[in-house]
Amino acid sequence: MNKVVSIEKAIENIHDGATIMISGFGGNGAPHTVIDALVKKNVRDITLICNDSGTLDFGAGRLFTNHQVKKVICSIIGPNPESVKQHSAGTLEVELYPQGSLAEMIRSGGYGLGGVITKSGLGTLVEEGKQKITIKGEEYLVEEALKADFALIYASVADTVGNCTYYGSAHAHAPSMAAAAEFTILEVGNLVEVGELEPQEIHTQQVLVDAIVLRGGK
Amino acid sequence: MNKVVSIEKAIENIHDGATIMISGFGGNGAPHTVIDALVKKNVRDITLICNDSGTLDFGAGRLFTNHQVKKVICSIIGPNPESVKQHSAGTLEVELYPQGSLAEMIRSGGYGLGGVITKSGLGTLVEEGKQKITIKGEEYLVEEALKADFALIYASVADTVGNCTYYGSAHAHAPSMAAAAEFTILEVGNLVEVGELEPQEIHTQQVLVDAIVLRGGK
Amino acid sequence: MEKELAARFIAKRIAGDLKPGYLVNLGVGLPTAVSDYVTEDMDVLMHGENGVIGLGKTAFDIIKKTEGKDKKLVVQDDLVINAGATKAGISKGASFFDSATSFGLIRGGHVDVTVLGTMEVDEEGNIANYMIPGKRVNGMGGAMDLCTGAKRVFVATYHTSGVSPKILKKCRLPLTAKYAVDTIYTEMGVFDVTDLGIRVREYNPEYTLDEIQAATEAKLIIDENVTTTPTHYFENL
Amino acid sequence: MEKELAARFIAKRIAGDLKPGYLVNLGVGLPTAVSDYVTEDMDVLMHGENGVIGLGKTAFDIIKKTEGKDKKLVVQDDLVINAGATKAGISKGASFFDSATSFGLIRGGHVDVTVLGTMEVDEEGNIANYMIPGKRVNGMGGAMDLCTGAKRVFVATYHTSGVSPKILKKCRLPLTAKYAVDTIYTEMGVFDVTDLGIRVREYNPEYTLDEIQAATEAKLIIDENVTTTPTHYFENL
Repeated sequence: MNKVVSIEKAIENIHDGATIMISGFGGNGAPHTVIDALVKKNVRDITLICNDSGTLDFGAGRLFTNHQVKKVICSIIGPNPESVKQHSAGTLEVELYPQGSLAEMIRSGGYGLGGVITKSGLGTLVEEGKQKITIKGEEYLVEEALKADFALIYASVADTVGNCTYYGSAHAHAPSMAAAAEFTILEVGNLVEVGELEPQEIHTQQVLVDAIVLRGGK
Repeated sequence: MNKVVSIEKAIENIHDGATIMISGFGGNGAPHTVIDALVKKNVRDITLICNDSGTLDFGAGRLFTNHQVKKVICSIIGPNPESVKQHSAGTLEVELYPQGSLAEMIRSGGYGLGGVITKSGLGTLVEEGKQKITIKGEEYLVEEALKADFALIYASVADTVGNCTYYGSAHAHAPSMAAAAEFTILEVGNLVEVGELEPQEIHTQQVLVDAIVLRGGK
Repeated sequence: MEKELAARFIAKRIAGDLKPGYLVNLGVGLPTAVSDYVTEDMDVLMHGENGVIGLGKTAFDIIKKTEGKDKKLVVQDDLVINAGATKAGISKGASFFDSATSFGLIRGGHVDVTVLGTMEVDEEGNIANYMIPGKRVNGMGGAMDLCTGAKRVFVATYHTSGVSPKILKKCRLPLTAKYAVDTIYTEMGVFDVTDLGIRVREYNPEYTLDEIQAATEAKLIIDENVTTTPTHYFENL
Repeated sequence: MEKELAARFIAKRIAGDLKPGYLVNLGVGLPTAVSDYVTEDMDVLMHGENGVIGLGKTAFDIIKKTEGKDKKLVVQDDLVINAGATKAGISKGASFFDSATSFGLIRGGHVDVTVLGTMEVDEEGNIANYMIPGKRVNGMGGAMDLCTGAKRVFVATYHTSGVSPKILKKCRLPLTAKYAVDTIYTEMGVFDVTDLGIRVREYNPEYTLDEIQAATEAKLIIDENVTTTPTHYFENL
């Protein structure tokens, strides 16, 4: 099933108020073409789940600059002054998690687990209001699974059905996000034919991808 | 750090009573050379963690035939009549888990998580005596993380520091086991030089591997 | 219906309900035969819980296939097997992954259909297919995860054990999963588990609805939408 | 000690405690400089929590490197960055992986050393390095996982804020982690967090032990094993 579509077609169902996961780390490895289109479409009131709020003009950060984000769930907002400012002004809700917990919370959402049993955040503000559990005499914090309506991810290379391979720092949360969303849009640098990727070099399986767009929107 | 050693050296610290994880699925993708050596060394009273008890003469199953296993933690014992017989006779303790829970329990042990929050096994005998947890109004079972003294895994290709790539059905629980054990022995089909594997095709990272032996023991 | 023919009929009938793009996991035994009726143009993908998407029907020489590109991966005994540990081939676009990922796909609802055999199934959709107390212990393997996680659970089974019904009011054997089964396929017909009980969707006209109810412990819901199984499912078995 | 020199001295001193085979994660800021003193023959691997083992010191053209073998992977802007989002190189034997794996390695105790900067650290090994209430919010990033999961937590910090001590009896800022820190490296010396409190392992002879205690809120344990920092750590900074 060839899933390559135009960027307009890919994002046509992304609606105001949607919960959206966007891949990338400090903007690196983010689906820049899809983000461009999201800015242009001006989808509002987004609940954004991402590693960090990027920077002003790179990665998911651009959605803050354009005031499209209502709430962000991530581990760092510092490097994007716009997200910090909106948070201080009370117009942006921010939920911060330890990055490793965030990674597992997204994976849990995608992989049918209810949450994460971790020590990260124990004895800190992070544990406030959360369940704890004792296993073999040791205390752990329970962090709940995250899911989304849409995942927007990027991979260096993919075939036309959505099998893909990440490269360098573009990997990050992308495979877990692809699993955790109802509808996953994969932006790809180089598109290849089915069969060109060897079975053991595929990082995210075709069944997790719903639409494919080309970087640059060609 | 070149980790390639003789099979004798690799297993020299495996002692009676050790908890050992062995990779493979129905014996396929198991570290047959290391198992050979373990049978020859006749290590006793092993607590074995594996996908299944293999068959009489293939994979981890051979350790049952040689009466080396005190307890097995796995998801299937049916295809190995010796493990079934020893269990019936009361000489082999058996702890069975849903295969997906087992996979996450091993991964949790390796990745510093206390356990797994899953629905698999709810409402069945599997839930007996275990903790449950409610998240967003839904009930889940808590399965505890598994760790081991040794992991014996197999990969098709590895470099001399232990970066490796699995192929076909040999993947299974191997990457999680490598992380969950104090000491991991990697049996490899084809050994290559460091740098021959591309960074994005490495499935298990060198830091998880302590010793490397060649298939066939050459 | 003669037993072997029944098995083939059930398999073919299930294959008819697989839609393009579906990721399908087939249990061992009766369900495995479903793949005989899955053709390439159906665009259905087979999942092996041991870490494969795109299991092929026939075993082709996977080793030979990779010799060209990735010589270093050619190891004599590295094979692709299915969940029944039998040598298997792969289709174009196949991928390999580890068990944690494989069961993540299962629990996460990314497997569209799992087809499982059973000893018992009941009107609440409970299923018991992994153990008989006091008998030889086997282990549940991936069945509990599949029943809990797959989007649709199809049961492929002979309608009775030969001695007694398998479709019960309430399972008596230890359960594999609760409220799991969506549809039951037998040689007598197709039965959907609904909130009100088990509804006959269609039946094999070799049997009367009375005969089918008599072979079933659960009370069947038979309404005006019931049809007979289309004749093409009885052909070329 | 002048501030910039102090930073280089601290970095060099920490590098001296890294053993062959160690997997090391360097935080942003002061800790990053440690890599300047890690030479290839030390056989130390650098971990980037964004999914890299084998981060290199200098940015070489990773794209060019892969052009030979895997043309299809050459995408103009696919880079390797470090956790500070700066372009980085990789060393031989490097591997890439996703965040779930990366933090699995961290929480699972597979990272031998994490080097972190801090605002406060106390005699119980508590550390506070991610937020000041009422000030600009940043986020904890990977610091909590690193403090909780890494085998050894090394703190690299100036001994005082310039105004007040950073090594306290009890942290006053919100904690990043409890009971986490193993050793504190400052321009004044090396301080191990023990069950009895903070023990001076060695000190910079530019300062007296009295001066060091005066700059420290926590009561320091000074025993007969205390030494001065070897002179080679002050050379070639």
